[in-house]
Amino acid sequence: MKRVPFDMGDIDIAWCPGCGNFKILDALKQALTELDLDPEKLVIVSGIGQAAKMPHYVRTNVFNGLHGRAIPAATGIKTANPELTVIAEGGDGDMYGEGGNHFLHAIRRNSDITNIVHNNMVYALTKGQASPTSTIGFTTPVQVGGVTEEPFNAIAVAIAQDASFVARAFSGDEDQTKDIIKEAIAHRGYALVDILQNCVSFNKVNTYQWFKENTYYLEDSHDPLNRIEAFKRATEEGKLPLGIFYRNPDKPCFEDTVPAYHTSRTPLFKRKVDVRKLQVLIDSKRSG
Amino acid sequence: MKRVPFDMGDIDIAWCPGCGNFKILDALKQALTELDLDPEKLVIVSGIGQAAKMPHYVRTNVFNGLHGRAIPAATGIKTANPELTVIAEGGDGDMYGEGGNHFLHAIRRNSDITNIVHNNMVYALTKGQASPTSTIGFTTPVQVGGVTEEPFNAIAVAIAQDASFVARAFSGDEDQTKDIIKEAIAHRGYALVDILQNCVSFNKVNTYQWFKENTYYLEDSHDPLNRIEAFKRATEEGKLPLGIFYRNPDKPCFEDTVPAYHTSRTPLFKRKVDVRKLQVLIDSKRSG
Amino acid sequence: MSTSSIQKRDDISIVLCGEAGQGIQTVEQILTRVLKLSGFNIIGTKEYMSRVRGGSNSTQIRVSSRNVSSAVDRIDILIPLDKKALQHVGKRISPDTVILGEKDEIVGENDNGDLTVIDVPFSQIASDIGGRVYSNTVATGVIAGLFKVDRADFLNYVTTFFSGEKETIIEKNREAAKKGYEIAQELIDSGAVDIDVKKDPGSARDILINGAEAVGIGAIAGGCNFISSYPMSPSTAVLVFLSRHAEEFDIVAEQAEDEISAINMALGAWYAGARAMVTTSGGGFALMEEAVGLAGMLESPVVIHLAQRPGPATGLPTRTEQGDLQLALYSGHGEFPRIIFAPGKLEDAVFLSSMAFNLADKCQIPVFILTDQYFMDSYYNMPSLPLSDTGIVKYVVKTDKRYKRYALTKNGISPRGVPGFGSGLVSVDSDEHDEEGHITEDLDLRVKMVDKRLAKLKEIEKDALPPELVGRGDYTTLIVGWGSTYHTIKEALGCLKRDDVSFLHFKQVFPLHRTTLSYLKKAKKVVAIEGNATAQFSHLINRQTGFNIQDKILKYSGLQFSVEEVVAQLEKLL
Amino acid sequence: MSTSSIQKRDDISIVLCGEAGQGIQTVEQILTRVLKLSGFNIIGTKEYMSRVRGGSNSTQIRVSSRNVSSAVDRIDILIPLDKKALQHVGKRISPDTVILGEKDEIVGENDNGDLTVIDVPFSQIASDIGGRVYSNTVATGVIAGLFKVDRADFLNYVTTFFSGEKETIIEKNREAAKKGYEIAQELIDSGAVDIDVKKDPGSARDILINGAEAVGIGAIAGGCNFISSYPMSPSTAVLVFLSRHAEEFDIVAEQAEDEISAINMALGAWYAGARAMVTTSGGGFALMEEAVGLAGMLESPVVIHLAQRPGPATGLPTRTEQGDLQLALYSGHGEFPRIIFAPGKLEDAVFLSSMAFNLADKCQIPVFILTDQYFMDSYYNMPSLPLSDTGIVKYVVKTDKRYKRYALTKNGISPRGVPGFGSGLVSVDSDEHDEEGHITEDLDLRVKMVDKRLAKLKEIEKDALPPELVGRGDYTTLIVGWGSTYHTIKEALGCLKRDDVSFLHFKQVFPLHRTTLSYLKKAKKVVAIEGNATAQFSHLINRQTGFNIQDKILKYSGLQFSVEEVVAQLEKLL
Ligand SMILES: Cc1ncc(C[n+]2csc(CCOP(=O)(O)OP(=O)(O)O)c2C)c(N)n1
Ligand SMILES: Cc1ncc(C[n+]2csc(CCOP(=O)(O)OP(=O)(O)O)c2C)c(N)n1
Ligand code: SF4
Ligand code: SF4
Ligand SMILES: [Mg+2]
Ligand SMILES: [Mg+2]
Repeated sequence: MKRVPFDMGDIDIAWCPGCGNFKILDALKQALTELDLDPEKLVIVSGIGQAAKMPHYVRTNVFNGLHGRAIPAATGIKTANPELTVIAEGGDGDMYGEGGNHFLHAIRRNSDITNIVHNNMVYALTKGQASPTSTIGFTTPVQVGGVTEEPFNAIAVAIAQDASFVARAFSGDEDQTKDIIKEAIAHRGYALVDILQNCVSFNKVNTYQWFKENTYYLEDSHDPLNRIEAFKRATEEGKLPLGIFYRNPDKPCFEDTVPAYHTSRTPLFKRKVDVRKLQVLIDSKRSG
Repeated sequence: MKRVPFDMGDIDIAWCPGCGNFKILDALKQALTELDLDPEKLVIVSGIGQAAKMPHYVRTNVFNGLHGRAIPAATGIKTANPELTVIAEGGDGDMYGEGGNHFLHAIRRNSDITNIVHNNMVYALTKGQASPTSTIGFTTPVQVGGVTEEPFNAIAVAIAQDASFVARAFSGDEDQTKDIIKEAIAHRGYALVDILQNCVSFNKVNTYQWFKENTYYLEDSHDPLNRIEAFKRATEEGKLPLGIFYRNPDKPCFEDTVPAYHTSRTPLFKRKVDVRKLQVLIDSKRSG
Repeated sequence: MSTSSIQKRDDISIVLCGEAGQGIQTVEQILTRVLKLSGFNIIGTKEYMSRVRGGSNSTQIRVSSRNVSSAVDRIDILIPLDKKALQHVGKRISPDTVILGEKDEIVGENDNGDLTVIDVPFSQIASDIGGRVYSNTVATGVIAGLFKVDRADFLNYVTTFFSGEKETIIEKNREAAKKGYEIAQELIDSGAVDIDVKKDPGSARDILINGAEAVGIGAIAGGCNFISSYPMSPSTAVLVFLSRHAEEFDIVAEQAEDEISAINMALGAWYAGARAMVTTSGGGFALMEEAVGLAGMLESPVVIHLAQRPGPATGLPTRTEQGDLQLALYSGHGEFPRIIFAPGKLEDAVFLSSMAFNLADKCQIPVFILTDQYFMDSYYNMPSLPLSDTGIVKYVVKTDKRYKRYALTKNGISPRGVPGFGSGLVSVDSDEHDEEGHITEDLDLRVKMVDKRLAKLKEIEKDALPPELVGRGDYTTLIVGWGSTYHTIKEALGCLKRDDVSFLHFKQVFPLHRTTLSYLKKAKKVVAIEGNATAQFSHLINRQTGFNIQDKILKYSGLQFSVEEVVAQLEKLL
Repeated sequence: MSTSSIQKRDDISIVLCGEAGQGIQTVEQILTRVLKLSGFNIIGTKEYMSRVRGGSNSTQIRVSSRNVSSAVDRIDILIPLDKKALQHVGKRISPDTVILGEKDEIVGENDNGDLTVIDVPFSQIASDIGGRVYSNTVATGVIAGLFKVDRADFLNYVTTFFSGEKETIIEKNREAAKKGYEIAQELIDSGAVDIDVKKDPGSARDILINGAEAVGIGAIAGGCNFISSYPMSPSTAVLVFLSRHAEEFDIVAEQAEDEISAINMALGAWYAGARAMVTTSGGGFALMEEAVGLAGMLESPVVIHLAQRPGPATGLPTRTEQGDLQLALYSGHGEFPRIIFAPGKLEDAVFLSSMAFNLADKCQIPVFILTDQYFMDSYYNMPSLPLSDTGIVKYVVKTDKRYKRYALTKNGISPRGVPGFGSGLVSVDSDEHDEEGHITEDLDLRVKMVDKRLAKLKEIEKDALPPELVGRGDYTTLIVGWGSTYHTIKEALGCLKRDDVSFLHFKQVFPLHRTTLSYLKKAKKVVAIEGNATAQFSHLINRQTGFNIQDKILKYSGLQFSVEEVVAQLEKLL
């Protein structure tokens, strides 16, 4: 029998039958298992949305915070304890809408967190408004005349910012999704995994079938170290490429730049204030 | 004598002598004059920062709002009255730090506003902390060990998002800056003008001289319609190119997509509620 | 099995309960409309979980000959759509409750014989017609039949309702509806159920709207032509309503990238002469607070619809609470005036939402409309809307060359110009500023500007709406309530049947009307009823009047008070 | 010209006034240090405009033999560094004020002969040495000389101060310093000025810190090892302080992209076991409010330093006010407990900042430290810091397999585990949740969780710090103040010389200590003194105790109260 240390057993999952989120959940649990991670040493951080319910369905540590704010919370966690594996997970609205500024700056900061975005091209939990990734013409009760803005291209923006790991997956392909997630977690530094995901209830345009027909994998020959090439692939018209677009192995990882970790990786909570030093600091205010 | 309708006369300007902002102010006033704009039909919107004091020094309508929030306010203004020319102006911290999310989404929305960013690579008004565009190694009272993160490349991100007009200028070259501003204002849709600006008080690294030595103009042969080429130029190592990187003339302008302006451009404040229609709407609630 | 209770009633509470995605809403929409069209008074309310499928949700439809508009615990007819339903509403089922459903499938193990069940094989019938999806329409038919809705009218409505669908689907739904209707007739004929709620001839022509529509209609009536918002339950319905009618009414309706953008857009829009609003809920509103302060400083009008839900943080996103009063009252840093409305009746919401725009424009301040999930989702029929009381008064002036945005005036209100209207320039500034709207560090002027902004509070107090007294003027006990609890408390008061108890309802909660204290002082005992845990309105009353309300009935489970609950709690206290 | 007033004084108020960028800070830093080192008590305060160059700023240094620590209007010695200076502090100049400056250049047209000017040609002297930049050092020398600071000590300090500069620059500064010192000796010798403030032998060894350092040191003493913030005056100084000492004390100091990120990072850090704080000001704090609610729901500790400045919106960014008390008190939507400290003394700030971390950790709530620009920028000498009263108490538990983050307990506090410490899993949730920290829609559990969170308020009330009574216990008039006005009111009280008036200062403003009401009731008359326009603390007192303070002295110009001002206002009222 397969070892499933991250399984929650028989719980009530609030997603709709047929939702792509189930496959992402399976892929994630499988990835975590294959990476042989310890549930006690993993934290899944999320915002609010259907995707953001994810951590409640994985047997591990959970930080389910505010809509759009998973990334800063994850950064705080990772920086306070670099021994933890930290995943920031949520929906397209969560990460690219409400949380857009954190997305931009997380790429620059390059903290060692894995950013998994369930991209169903819609705000599902709030019942079907357009998200930043909704396609042009997509109609909703708010976008009654259809979306007119070009969808947010997270892959291209991440490459433009020289992100250290940029990938796209499709929930329908559990196996490859799992592999990509594994690579992302294994990567040191900020890793974006944008996962195309079908929402059976609110996105009748970008369905499972649509994704099947409108995606393909980058060729093996694609060189993820070539930024311009990666950008070309990210912005090409037509079908959406899947796979690892770009890697920048040279970017310093945020935690490594933090003075507190220059000589030791001990988590902050295990450290003590050096009262002697504090006294020295205070005494320096006597003379200077 | 040159006509200077936008001049405020003899006012106290809170900038430091030698600051690049003065040249941007002159370039802007000159651009507005040459475009023959009417001060009464122009609004300059800003956030908070040294750069954001700008509108107070131009004789026109002013909306000096919150740090980071010039873009949404400008969008609201332009959408409420498309007859106005609207400029959203501020610093690098204002627009790319606090206001990063609005920057991202303004590009998508493509409202007809000109976004002028005084990029001095530092938070000047708050006395010299790093900004998103500060260069690696830049030390400040907060970044005591020097900045470790790669500077935010607004030009590349804008191109990645297929912005409709993307340019970079240098305050030191008043004339070209003026021309670029003119083109940006004349452009229909969102136009980014990132202006490199020396801060004599808090940026002793990226000085006037440094900018002089580390910038050059894109060749005349540069084709601003070629997105990949523009991206290459935006991300090339070494000196910073100046000029118009990219244009996308095909992007629909936000105001044109708003149903209220499909048949008329009349500003909202001149319109009346159709009470008859409202009665029809209410009566529809009797039967349905 | 007894049906006596139902037979005697002149109002019947029907509860539909099932999973999200099971189509309760379809049943509800058809039923409420056809019942109203055939002359019944209708009150609909709902409670639901934060999920798209599964879980347990319920909708209550009260069908009444009386003018009541609140939710009751009592269930007269229960239509359980799944097995969890009986558990979900379990506490509310009494022997008098008639359960219409599939005995084996749904009621099953829950029944210890103490339930009054009428076995209707919905699924079987539906399957025979063409699929289980039709079982809801069968149920709809049963209820329509039990209430003796005209058969042809009913079937016509079903046809219209499904008119967007394929021909065969319409046909099958008609069949299902017919079948249900027939079952009802059998039940009536056999004497199993007999309903005799009197019809109110006027109802058929009445308007049927919910809280979200009431706010939206009021906004249009108040001249709203700009809404920028970010989706958030339960406030989104107002954005949806105005988006749907955007083209018709020249409204710019924009979904912003976040709440901060939404309100800053709205301030920009007001600056340029539009009448803008935002709609949001607690967490989203918290993000808007800096800009509320900006409105205070710019002296910009802005209308904020804040639909409350239980906090803190994400809390219970689809539930109800009156927990954001203080948040609104003290929102934004620094000191500046504001107005807070909290409609109790749907009619209030129309009137107040429209007033909000006029007052925001007149006093150049933020005006809040505080509702909650219960209010947003409640609907009932009413003969007309108070549009005649409303009307758009615009305060924008045409500027001249010497125009000064912040001219110091006696009442603190400076004439408001907009750019492009007149020959003047309009400068607004979030820094402390001079009369022209430019940054100043003149600290004497600072004091004048603070005084000017705060002076407007006096102006606003003059316009404050009085509370509404329900009951006799010579009370000894006074119940105090605000916002969405209006109908519930009013009905509870009726049930109490005590002449010495009256009810004072506040639809404007800040600033309070000057008569407030005298109402309170007249009573020997004052009881506050609030949908929160810390009695926020009681604190506000204390702050404004010095009157300390001792007795409080508070609820913060996420559900609205029921009439029975209020009666019981009051009986304990009085 | 008379110098009698100065001669009699045992404390001298020196005011330096000039443009931003003119080097006032250099003069101030050297002077305060050397004066302290030679045994004087030093109190420094400042007011400045929001610009980097130009404008008019002033710094006051009081040199005293007494233990006073507040700003006065009175100016004994004025050093105007530019022409605008005399205008800027004009109202504060009296015939007793000795103006040290260039008669022609600076005093010039401002003088109608009623000014006491000692002409010192600073610029000329400086130019002779090598450039006008040295004129500040000349001025420094004059003051050092007037106060008879040991010449060698003074010159040594100057050398140390400029030690980062080139050799010639150090030399020229020494020269300028010497020159100034000589001028002072001439003035003394000629009898033009004679200062005889007694030295306090202890002062030389005293600590000299400002408000920002006090908060920072307290934070380190409280175990703070994480700060994430976004720059905003006047709160940035705390971020700067902790950044400077980050390496030394293993502190993660991160400048976030915005305030929302800053506080969410801090909450993440606490979750993972760090002790995190944010430092911000009104507008930035407004953006953090949603996350304050998140702290409430997660039951996460968090320490928030909120340095107040005048609002609304951008207001006066470099000025002072006590206007954000209500903002902090009601911040975040939904209902949950919090603690608010407002230090009056610098020593308080050290103690309270360190306590804040322990209490946040113990009660799992947000703890606020409310200061303001005046407090941040004030400094004075003191023998020691109350570190012995502090000490780090950590409340994190090691988890086991059955660990439940939100275990229901009697006092509402559930043992707090952190991920990776023990064998349990730690789940925190912004939705309403069950004991394990998973989303729930169980509404009975909701009620229990609300009660649990609010129960902590009782626990917190037990720990509340009592207010400090200054003066006799048998007062008939009681002055009430909070936060940064402590020293000013205390000194004013001393000036009043009335045994029947005492002063009650609150350094914890929420929740209030249980003795509060009894203090208030004992007085015949209570006067609140607050640095805001709407008497926010008086409202809070009313809310918590039912006591209504009638008399209020309010200031909201952007400047701190001066001692004289408080005396005058009190004399009017009493
Ligand atoms: C501050 C704030 N604004 C709005 C919301 C309401 N809200 C909850 S989830 C959501 C969007 C969900 O979309 P997405 O992130 O794409 O997740 P999905 O449900 O599609 O998986 C919104 C707007 C909220 N909870 N908090
Ligand atoms: C919400 C908020 N946070 C922080 C600040 C403080 N603040 C004012 S200007 C500024 C940054 C200025 O940098 P930039 O935008 O680059 O403008 P510059 O002064 O360099 O021209 C900051 C952080 C503020 N006013 N409001
Ligand atoms: S609404 Fe869409 S995203 Fe949400 S659970 Fe259902 S199918 Fe999945
Ligand atoms: S601080 Fe820098 S940006 Fe600001 S006015 Fe001075 S030189 Fe210009
Ligand atoms: Mg989504
Ligand atoms: Mg800058």
